[in-house]
Amino acid sequence: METLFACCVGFLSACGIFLMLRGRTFPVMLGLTMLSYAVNLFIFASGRLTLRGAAVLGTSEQYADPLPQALVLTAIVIGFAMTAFLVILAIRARADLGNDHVDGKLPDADAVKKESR
Amino acid sequence: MRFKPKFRWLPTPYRSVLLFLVWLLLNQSIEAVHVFFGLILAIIIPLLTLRFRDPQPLIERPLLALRYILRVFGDIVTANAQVAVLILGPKQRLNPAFVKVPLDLQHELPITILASTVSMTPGTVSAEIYPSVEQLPEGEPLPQRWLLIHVLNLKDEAQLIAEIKQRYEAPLKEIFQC
Amino acid sequence: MLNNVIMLVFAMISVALLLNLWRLLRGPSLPDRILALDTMYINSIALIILYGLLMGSPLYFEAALLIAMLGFVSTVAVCKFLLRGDIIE
Amino acid sequence: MWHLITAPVLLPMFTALLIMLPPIHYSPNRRRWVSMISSAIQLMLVVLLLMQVQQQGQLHYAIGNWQAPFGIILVADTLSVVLVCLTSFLALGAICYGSAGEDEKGSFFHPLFQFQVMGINGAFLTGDLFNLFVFFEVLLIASYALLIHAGGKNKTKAAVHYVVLNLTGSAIFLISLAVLYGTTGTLNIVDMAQKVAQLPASDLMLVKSGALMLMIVFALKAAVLPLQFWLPATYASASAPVAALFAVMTKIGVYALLRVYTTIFGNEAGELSGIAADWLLPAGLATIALGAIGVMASQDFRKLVANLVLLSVGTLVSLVALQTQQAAAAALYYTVHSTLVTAALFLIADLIANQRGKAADRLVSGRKVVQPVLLGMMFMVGALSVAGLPPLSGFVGKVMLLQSVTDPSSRLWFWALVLVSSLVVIVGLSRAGSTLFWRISGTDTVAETAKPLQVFAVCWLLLASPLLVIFAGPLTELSMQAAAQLYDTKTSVQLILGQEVTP
Amino acid sequence: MQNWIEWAVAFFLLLGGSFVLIGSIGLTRMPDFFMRLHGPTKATTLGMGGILLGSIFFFSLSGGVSVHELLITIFLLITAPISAHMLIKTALHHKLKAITKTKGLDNIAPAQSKQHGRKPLP
Amino acid sequence: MTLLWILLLPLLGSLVPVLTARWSRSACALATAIPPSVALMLLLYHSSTILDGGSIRFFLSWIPLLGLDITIILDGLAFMFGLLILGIGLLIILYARYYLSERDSMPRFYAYLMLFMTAMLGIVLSGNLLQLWLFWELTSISSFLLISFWWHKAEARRGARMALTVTGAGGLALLAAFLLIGQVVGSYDLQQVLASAELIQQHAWYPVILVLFLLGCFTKSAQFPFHFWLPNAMAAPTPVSAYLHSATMVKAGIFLLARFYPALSGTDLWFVLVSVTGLATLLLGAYLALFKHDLKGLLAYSTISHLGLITLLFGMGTDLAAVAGLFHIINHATFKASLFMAAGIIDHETGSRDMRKLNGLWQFMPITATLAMVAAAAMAGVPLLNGFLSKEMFFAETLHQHLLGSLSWVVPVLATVAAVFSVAYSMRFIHDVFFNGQPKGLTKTPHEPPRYMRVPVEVLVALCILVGLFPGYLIGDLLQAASAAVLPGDVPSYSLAIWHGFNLPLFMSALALVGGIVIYVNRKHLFDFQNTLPDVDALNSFERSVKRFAERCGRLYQWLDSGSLQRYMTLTLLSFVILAGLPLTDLVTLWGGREELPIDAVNATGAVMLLIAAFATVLWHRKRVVALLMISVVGLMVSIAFTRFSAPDLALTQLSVEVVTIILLMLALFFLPHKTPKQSESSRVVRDLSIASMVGVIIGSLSYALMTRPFNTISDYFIANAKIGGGGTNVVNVILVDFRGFDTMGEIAVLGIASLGIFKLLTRIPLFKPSSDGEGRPWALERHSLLLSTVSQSLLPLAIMVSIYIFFRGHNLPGGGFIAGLVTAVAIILQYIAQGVDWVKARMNVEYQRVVAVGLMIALLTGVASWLFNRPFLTSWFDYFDIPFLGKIELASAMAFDLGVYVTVVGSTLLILASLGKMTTAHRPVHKETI
Ligand code: NA
Ligand code: NA
Repeated sequence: METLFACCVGFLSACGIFLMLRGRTFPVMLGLTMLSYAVNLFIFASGRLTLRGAAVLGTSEQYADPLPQALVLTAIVIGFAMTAFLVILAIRARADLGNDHVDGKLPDADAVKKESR
Repeated sequence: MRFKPKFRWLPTPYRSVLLFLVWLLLNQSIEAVHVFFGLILAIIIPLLTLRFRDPQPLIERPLLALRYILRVFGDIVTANAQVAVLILGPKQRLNPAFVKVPLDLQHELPITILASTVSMTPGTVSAEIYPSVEQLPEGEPLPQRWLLIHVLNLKDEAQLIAEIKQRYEAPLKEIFQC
Repeated sequence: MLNNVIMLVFAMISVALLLNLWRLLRGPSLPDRILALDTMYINSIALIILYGLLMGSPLYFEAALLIAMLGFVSTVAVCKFLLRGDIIE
Repeated sequence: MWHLITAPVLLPMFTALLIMLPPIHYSPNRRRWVSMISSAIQLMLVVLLLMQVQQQGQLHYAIGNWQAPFGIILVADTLSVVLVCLTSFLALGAICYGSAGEDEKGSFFHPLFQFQVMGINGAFLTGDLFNLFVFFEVLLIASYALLIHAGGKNKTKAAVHYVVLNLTGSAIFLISLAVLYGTTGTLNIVDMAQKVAQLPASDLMLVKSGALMLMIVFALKAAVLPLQFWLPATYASASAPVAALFAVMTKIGVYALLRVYTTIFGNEAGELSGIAADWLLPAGLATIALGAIGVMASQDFRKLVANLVLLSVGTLVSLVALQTQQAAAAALYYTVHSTLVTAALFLIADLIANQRGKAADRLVSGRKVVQPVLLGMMFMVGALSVAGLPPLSGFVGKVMLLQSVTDPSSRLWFWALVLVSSLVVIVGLSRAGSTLFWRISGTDTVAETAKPLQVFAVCWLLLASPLLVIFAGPLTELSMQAAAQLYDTKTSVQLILGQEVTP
Repeated sequence: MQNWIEWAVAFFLLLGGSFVLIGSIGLTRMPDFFMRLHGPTKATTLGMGGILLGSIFFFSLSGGVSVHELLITIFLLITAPISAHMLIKTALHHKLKAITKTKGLDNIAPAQSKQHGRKPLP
Repeated sequence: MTLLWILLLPLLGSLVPVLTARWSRSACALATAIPPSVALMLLLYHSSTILDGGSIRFFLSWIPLLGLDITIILDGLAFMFGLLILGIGLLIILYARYYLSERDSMPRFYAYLMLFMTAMLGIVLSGNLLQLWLFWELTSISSFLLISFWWHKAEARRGARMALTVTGAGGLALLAAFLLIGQVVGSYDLQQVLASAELIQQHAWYPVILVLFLLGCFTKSAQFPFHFWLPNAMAAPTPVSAYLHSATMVKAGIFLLARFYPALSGTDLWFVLVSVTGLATLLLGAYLALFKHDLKGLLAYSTISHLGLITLLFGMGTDLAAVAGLFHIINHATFKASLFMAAGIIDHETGSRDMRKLNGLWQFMPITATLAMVAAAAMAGVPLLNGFLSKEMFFAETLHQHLLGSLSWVVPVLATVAAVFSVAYSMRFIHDVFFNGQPKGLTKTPHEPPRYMRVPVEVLVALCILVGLFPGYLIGDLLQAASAAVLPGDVPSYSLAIWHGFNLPLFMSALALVGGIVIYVNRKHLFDFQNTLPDVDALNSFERSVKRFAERCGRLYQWLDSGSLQRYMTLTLLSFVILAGLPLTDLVTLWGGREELPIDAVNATGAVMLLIAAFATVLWHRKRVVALLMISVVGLMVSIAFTRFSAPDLALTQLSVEVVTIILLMLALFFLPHKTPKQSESSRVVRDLSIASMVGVIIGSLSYALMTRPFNTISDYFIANAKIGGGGTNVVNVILVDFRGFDTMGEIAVLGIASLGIFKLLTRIPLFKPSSDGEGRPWALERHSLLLSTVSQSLLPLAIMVSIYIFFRGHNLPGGGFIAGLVTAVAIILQYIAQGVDWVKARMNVEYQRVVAVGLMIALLTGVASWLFNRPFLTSWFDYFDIPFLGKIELASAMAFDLGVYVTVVGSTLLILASLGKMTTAHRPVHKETI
């Protein structure tokens, strides 16, 4: 199971990173979201995987490590706040700069033909 | 048809009952604490959210409503079997159709219940209610409204319309007295 | 016996989820994909309830309830987006 | 009195919230005064805290009464408290400057500013790695919001880069924290230091991987080559008081590097001691070079100052990489000096830009400034200080840091780079100054003179420079003491973890 | 008693599972969007009801009461038609093609042009 | 203490002109002159001690850690220089009073001048290396200010910058040298350093130290090849040239040579470096001086030449040479300062310094001409004047050196050649200006200067003559004392007589005089020859090279910092790959010994779905809506994974956040293009793919390695104490609100701040609303669906009920304030979606930023409340209460904290979504909406 889990985490990170390396804001946001999924899973896994062991006292004999879960919760919330900010920033950038390229200007080859919208 | 609530502190009694039951369901308990808090919440929450509720006709015939619900449940179960057969059966036998059903109901809540019922019962899904009266100037008479439905396997259009009107719309008119 | 039944139902739900995924990937239209996603949400409720049964724990109920609520909202939001572009207007 | 250590975190937060609520939020003046007064109070409290630390030695405070390593603790040692003092001092100046009108060019200036101070102070004081992450995020999100204060295309553009890079950094931060937690099973810095020292061999490389990842994060925050790209545009486009406050932000990265690679991966970390140095030293030196190049290359004054920040970061990171007590002491003194003076220069740049009409702070001939004597003197003081020329604080810092490098091979590079870059800074600043003040074209037009609050703010920051020189004796002693405390991991362990360590 | 409940659990679970599966099969199999919609909307909802009932019985096996699954059922019953409605609206708006033998296609057009004498707001 | 005052008085004196700026010019000048006069008197007060060969020391601890203490030493050398600095300084103050015009800011000039005087005194009086360096740099700075005094002239600005650059560079070299010396000797105390000659000279660093040290000296003293800044510093007002560039600052380098003579000299390296540099400078300066048409240019090159001479003297390494060097320092200061002042007078009264225009001034200003001619004669080394004496000594020393081995005879020859040119340019100064026909094209009619303007010149010229006539009587003791300070051993016997009999030096002097006259008379040929050489304009080439350097830097910087985020990201990620990846390569196996859990089919299905959906997101990322749906699946699967692996709280949170994020992204998509244009070249895609996969592999491997390792964690403590210490059974929640409540407070602060930032971002945003979707389809006309509005209205109370339930159970079961807050927020957002902003606003006109503040405040105050019980911040409290009929109820402070979380989350989420939603409505935020 651990192998599978690790593969998923690795693959998600790779996908996230690939998207974050794109030139437009929207894929970057997608990539960031994906990367935070990967990161959250990663933190979570740092407490090792446990089946049938929710960290609620009295429900089982062996509990999953609660601390990484708490950390992930914090990370999720912070990630959400950051993503939200980035999303609105992207809108702002599009409005201010006229395009949705991360650098605020279209690369030369593309600058000739106008934005589709 | 009645819009005005009987008690100011209990503007939507059925909603309160529902909320009370929901609270007990959530807590899966009928201990005193939960009953107590359930009662309080069942009163407070409707008051809090009252402003978020457009005036709707109130249920005048609760028993009839209960019967309606049970009937719909029954219909759902029986009809789902039919749909299952349709889905699993040969596709060529299906005769899909768009059918428009004239509506006698005028108010939003009853229409919504009707449309939902139609969607949940076999072979039909509510697509549109038209024309939209959203921007209708005040005082202007409501036009005839239609419910557009998609039917998975239409046998007889007239019969279907009749069944919907008689089996679902009529009781709703009774319940809300409109 | 019950365990076997649960496993069987698990299998059914899994197949259903894969079918949903297939439709999601296949499309062809956006509403098709949204429908597939919506169905996937509902099917995962089933999945979570089954987990709860398997572990004999009612702790997962809220997750199921939340999926039901939030799945609905997200479906509605996407539809609204396709209809009007502006979700909140 | 023992809650004093929480004041640098809680007071700014409280102030921020107070400003957002009635009855304070109604008028700009109320918001300003509450913000300024609170900052002044904060400064007084942190000075008290410093005195407390001087008297009692390293302090720690268990939040929620949960003792380390289980709960989060705040740790006040000389190093962290001096940096908190620095932040408070700087913040007061920047807030005063902002209160002269800049604050009304967008919403929530004061609350965001206070939140950022809260984040910075928290990052300095926390003794817990994950909590450090949280405070990093607090200060980052506040900085994102402050960066776009008053709007403008350049800000938006800079913000996109800044935000995306930092978000990547945060992701890496989390991964490295997870790795460190997954191997050591703890998050408390001191506890982790202990655990790292007793690590089983099979975990060594994992921890090393995590530790080096952490270095990326801090290096990104500190803006070390090749992770510095966000800095020039960000600092140059931010509005003046914000840029001034940002001057301390890079130092948090440096501080974190210093803290983590001395306490956790320091001399007692066994196999893993000093893992960062090999990477940090070349990176720091290269950053110095890049900063110097940037100073020459800058087309406008604010960019130039931003590059000066880069240069100071390079210097500091190189010092951190040396991993000696002397270097740490020099780094502390230099941090205080460089932060205040670059902050002041950002404000001065703004004053100059306001008075030069269209030319603003671009290094081309332009209108004559309205207050040449005042601004000229401010510029002169700032420039001398930042260039490390006597008699201002830069020279003490420079001498101290040059002296602190004793390892022959690093000395050659370090000295060469520091000295050459000093020369480049002298050349660059003399060019900039003579262009800004002396190359005049166009007619005199009435421009706004600097407002009293602005002048006060700049003087407040600049005043620090001569004071740092006059009291250089005790202050260098203080730095030395801070460094000694930092390197004394054993005492920290004893103080924080007590005798018993295992739960 | 115990045995009886076990059988009930098994029955409901299997029933539910089957309906869920059938709903998804419908989603996969049907030739156009409008027909695909029927499966998930109804069969899946019912299937969920089955599984939830199974769950209720299951937990009563161990002596406890677990009725809150009912809530999910109620919730789905309320929301599923609305989701379906929104989806079909979207499909109509996107002018998705129904298979050719669909009757009453001309009923769509009037439903789509729903102005009522006044210009719509932007 | 008086020593300190000698330093402090001029420093305070720099304030005097500023304070007396409103007084008359004379009064201001007089007031300014008072502090240096007092200082001079204080200096003279010590003359007896010093001239008797003693020294005085003052010590004040300053920065002991750096070895930088205030140490002042007054010995013969310092005394001599102090006299020069203060004495000539006073004359300059007087001179400048008349030189500066009404337009010039006299207070500013005097202030700078006094500052410079302080710096210069600081150098000569320093008894500590670092302190010496401090004042050294101060001279550079104050000279920058003085050279650029007329900043409106481009050449003044440039000349000043050039001087600053060159001397600044030298200063840094000097600092390095001093620091090295300090580390070798172990102290920065001058006396200790001077006493450690052997230690220094035998140290491996000696060559480095010496080179760096000499760089400092030579740049300051304008030695070849750093001489070029000095002529360009002539853009300064003439008093500055007279003071800084002849008498004092340029002598600072020489002073250092003298000061460190005991410690550094005596080695071959010293001889070679110093004397060769001096010789080259001597020749070059003398030669070039002849060709300058600018009066001050001539003097500048002459100064260079004389500085070279002195350097050469110190380089020779004999004691007598050093004495001669010291003697020439005094002499040069007197005649060169007077010459500069004379040149200033000429400039002042004729409006020109161009010797091609200046002719026959004798008839207009005979007194000035006489003075200038005497001084020039001293410069030429005419007997009976002071210049002659030191030059004689110089010639004598050139004959006694063995610098170049068997070729050592070249040195006296070259010295004579230089002397020839020296005579020639002195001749030119006399003849070309005061005779040689009539002035050409002057704007003014020349006349004598104001009476007192000439006084300083008169004083100095008188000194030239008196010293020339009675050297031993006038200067003997001083020279003796200074020499004693410089020379390590005893001062050799020498005689300061005018007449030493007929000897080779005398012959060389005579040769120089005759040769100089010959050359001057035949200068035409030499000028023609010189004109054929390319003209090197140091100023412009310096400017150009600085500019070119700046441009190169600019290009390099541009190249490095291309402004492309993708590149920055690539670099960041590459650092990650290298730093995080390298240690992993040392790992033999990733597996850490812990047995893996078995894989079951359902998990496999989930994983496959996750992977496929992630892949699909990447594959279709350019169709944005589709990608959004795909990523929803990923999020859903992640939540299910959390459920599967016993983390219900995570699943709940992930789900709620996921939905809000999707809504947010959809809101955003309205304002963004719906499709990403295809743009990336395949090479970039390949590059990105490889980076991404490397990162993925590293993260995956790390994750695997972690999961398969056993470890001990502090978590056991949390499980053990959650109930007894935190009062809750849901350990995760107890960690969140209690054990690590501080994190949570930070986390909600982040959320709150983010919402404020978003609000900020949306104010004054220039909006555009697309009228159709990505395929060009116009938007549907119906705004709100009847069914949706009706149902959403009835869902609201239900959702609130559910969120209250989730809130309260959080402490003991999965749930809590955060999730409850999101559920509430989503329910309200549903109202926005279903019925629009107007509808909601009419029913709930809340400013969400206030809600955020209230929420955070609740959390904060809950934490602070524990102070009342003398407990640390955020200490939790809980208890169980027995209430009649209801039974046992738990109350906990954690609930209040969680309430803060709840309120903050609701407020933030709504602020974010509703602000964005409002953008397209009549309620969109306008600029005025602050705070
Ligand atoms: Na002439
Ligand atoms: Na002439």
